[in-house]
Amino acid sequence: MTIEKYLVKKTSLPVLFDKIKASGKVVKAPKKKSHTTDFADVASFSEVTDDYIVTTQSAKSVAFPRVEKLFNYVKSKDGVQITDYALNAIPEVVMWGVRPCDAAGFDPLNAIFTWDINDVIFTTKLKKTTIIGFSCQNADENCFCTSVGGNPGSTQGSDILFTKLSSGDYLAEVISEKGKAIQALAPELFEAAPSEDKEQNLAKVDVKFTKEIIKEKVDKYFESDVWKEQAQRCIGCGTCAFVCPTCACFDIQDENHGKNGHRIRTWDSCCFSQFTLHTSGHNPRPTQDRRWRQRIMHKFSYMPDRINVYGCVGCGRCSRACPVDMNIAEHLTNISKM
Amino acid sequence: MEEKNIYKPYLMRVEKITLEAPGVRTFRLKFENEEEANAFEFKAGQFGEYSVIGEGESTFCIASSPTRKGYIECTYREAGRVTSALAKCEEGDVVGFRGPYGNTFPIDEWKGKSLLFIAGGIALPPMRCVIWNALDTRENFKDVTILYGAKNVGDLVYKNELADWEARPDVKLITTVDPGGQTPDWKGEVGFVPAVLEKAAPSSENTVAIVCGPPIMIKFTLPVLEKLGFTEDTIYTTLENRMKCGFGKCGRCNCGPVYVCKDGPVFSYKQLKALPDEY
Amino acid sequence: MVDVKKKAAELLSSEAVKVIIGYTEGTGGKPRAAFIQNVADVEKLIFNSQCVMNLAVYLTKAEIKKLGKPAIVAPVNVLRAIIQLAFEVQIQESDIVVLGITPDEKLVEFQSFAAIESYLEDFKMELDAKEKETLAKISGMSLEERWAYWTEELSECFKCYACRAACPMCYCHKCAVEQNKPQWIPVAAHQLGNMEWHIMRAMHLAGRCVNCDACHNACPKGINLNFLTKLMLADAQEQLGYTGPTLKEGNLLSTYNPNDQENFIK
Amino acid sequence: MSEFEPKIVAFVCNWCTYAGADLTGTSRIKYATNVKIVRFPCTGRIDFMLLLKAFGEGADGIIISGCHPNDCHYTSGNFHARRRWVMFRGLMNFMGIDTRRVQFSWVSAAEGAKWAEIVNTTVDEVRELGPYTDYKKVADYLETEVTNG
Repeated sequence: MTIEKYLVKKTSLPVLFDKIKASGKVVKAPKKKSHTTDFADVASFSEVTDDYIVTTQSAKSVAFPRVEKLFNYVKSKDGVQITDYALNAIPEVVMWGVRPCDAAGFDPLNAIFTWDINDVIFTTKLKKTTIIGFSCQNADENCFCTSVGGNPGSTQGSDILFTKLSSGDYLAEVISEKGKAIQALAPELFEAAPSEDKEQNLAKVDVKFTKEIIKEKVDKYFESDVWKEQAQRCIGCGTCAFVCPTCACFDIQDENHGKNGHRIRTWDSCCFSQFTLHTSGHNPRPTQDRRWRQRIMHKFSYMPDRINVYGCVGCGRCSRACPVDMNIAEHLTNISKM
Repeated sequence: MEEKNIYKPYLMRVEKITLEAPGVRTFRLKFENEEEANAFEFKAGQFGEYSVIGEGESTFCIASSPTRKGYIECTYREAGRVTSALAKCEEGDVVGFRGPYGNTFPIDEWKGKSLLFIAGGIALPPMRCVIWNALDTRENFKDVTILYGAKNVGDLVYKNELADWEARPDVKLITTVDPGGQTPDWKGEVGFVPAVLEKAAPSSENTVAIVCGPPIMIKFTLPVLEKLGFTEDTIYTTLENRMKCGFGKCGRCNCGPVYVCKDGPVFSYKQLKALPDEY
Repeated sequence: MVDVKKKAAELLSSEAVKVIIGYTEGTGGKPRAAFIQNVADVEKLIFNSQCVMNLAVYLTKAEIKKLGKPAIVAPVNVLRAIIQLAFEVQIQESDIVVLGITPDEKLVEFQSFAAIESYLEDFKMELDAKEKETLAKISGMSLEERWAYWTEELSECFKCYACRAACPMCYCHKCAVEQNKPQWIPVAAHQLGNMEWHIMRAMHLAGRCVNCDACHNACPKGINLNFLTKLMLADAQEQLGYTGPTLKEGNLLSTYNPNDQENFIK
Repeated sequence: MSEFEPKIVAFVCNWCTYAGADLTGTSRIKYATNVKIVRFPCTGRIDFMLLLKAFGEGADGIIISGCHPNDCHYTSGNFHARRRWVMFRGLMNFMGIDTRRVQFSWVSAAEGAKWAEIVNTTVDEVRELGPYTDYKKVADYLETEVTNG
């Protein structure tokens, strides 16, 4: 569908929010927690914050949570009984306050989870998720969405995108059928489109490089000392992957509780030294620089090659969260200049 | 696309357990559900995710031939959490299986050619499916030579089948053990696989070589094969990397852009040479 | 800083060491670890109150060891870690050069680990007033409140193991949390997995933690997990007379005193 | 409604307390049947994780018992254990795990009567406290939650 534009008054936002809540959907929105601002279940609009560049964690957990039960089982003397994942129990979720970079992150995730084989748990969750984006009025030095094809007001991935105008009211862009369904909950709040230009109300994010240049360079410099130099201070935690909107690597584990149990999927990270370790002790990626190369190459070479989408949306979360200041924009800028 | 939980395994009953070597067992598995059994198809070279429910999943090739219907077999060595739990399974127990995944040996393309199988240690199982597949359709191939080596006599797997192959007039079997690994009554060769291969010097004419074994064996065997006249597209191997999902999502088995689970596990030497050193 | 840089340049040019592990300017005004291998780059070394990362974590990293013999810029928290690592035979006196640094950027040279130990006597490892206050605040809660506080706090954890990766004492190649025969601690980052991981971490650091807060500083979720180890430190000092890392005695939990308290044992 | 019967797990050392518990039986001293004994070579071998596992699997109380100081079959296992328990008790308490439900004791091979008393009083005390659900609830997290972030 073509994008429809409306004006939504500042005072209408809480009303819309309440209508969505009243419709029975689960609403997750950015909330100030004791240490971070993150998406959480919110009781009312007063708990929702708009004071954040991006949330600490990405929005991906709505469709790819850090722990996912794949199925339940019961063991008995005669064998095993499996209770399959209840796809129909997945609730309708509205993600409120998603930044354009985050919203764009669902594309690469979806590409991974539907590559040849459809991961119905992920795709059903995504289908039942409505994304209400809020474009960025502020950016910080870690933001680089414009360098990887995004921008602070991009509609990609959102079902409705709100952009705050100089008056304090919002430009609402209704992008998809799911967005229309939200609009239909309170059509009276969506007024005639404002004349004010969207662009001038967006944060300025400088272009540092292009993703195509990064691809060209990393393909060329697979065997280069640059990985060693960059990865020197990396301590091999999984923070970057866990806050990333597009990282999808996971582990599968069984957890028992007496005779009952679950097979679960949990987040995993290519930066962990044990990620690729064989039982024999052999490790195909034995050093941190190989693991760092995998992380960058996966996002900027393997994914575009294999599933036609880049694995980075430029949100800069990994740079903000990294305990040793492995700044991805800085590293990529350096690679682009090689 | 079919709306099916791709992580849900088939339940399989352990029909027969064979102790092949210390810590190495072969399981014959039969589907619990007949419909699933009838719908199930695989080809030589593919792998699956085997699980002990409650302990987790582990990746092995399907060691039986697609020509033998009604069951699948896997051979594994007891090492980690899952294989240790498998080792505790008894006949009649139920285990999980997902698959088949991955590509296959291009056995149809090999019609009319001679086959040379070279395996070391626990790497015979991934080759056993294609060996039996070839032997069950023996008329399609010219000479079949199997060179199999292990550290010592005890470590040789499929001892009964080795005896079968030995007895068959249409198979040339060479077995070898590393120096010091022989027993007084050992009748096979003594020496490392590459050296034994060089001595046996099988003809490379119209022949496909299938090699599988520990990296060190592969490393020294390939030059010998090249010396014997094999070209890089007449040599095949099967790789293994750590996997969790088996279908290109969990993110750990790739060598550069190539996913062992999707693009492999079977690779020609030509493809192998192009891979980055991540296997 | 001048004398630290001078010494670093000397060490590099005389090839006494191959690399200087220090702090340098990072992005956004944050300092970061630097591995300086050329004399010309010595100028990039910095030191300020923001340099809180415990550089000792790199002393046991295989990739860094490969660079050759290091000299390490060491404020007190790094010195303490060095002593603890030395006691645990993770580093040898001959394998590193320690460039002690005071808060006002003065160089302190050490000829031996024993010299570091005696230098540290002037810096008793004690909790400051603010830390004690927080401990008292949590301890002052009711049992139910404490449980609620910690389940809530730890439910934020998504098990990126940044705390472990940043900790100089967590050098095990295979951490207990990765042992899976048996699987002691659930791999998943759900409540139980998080709770048991953090309890295990605190216990394995009892009497080994140097209270550098590297774990807390590394945590992307800002969890107060360092207060678990601070509590252990306070308890160890109060109940077992623990004073801090030393080269002489064994680790707190691998030694004992026949007169240890046992008022809780029937 | 039937009275709550606490489930107690006892982790005991082979040489003293296990033998002591044996003596309780052979002396025909009756004691509460709520206790399940798990035998270890030494209290020094009793990992703190075992306590957490017991609570996670539904224990309402735990007894840890071994040789008196200076009586350890391996000389110092119980001294090491004692230190560990000093630290672990503090941590449990700080985190809000109910330490009233964990009873430490020294019971020698000759103290059959003491074993009975320890078990009986622990059972009584835990019965008073009621079922322990806090830790179990956390352990059951996956049973109850459908999704989480």
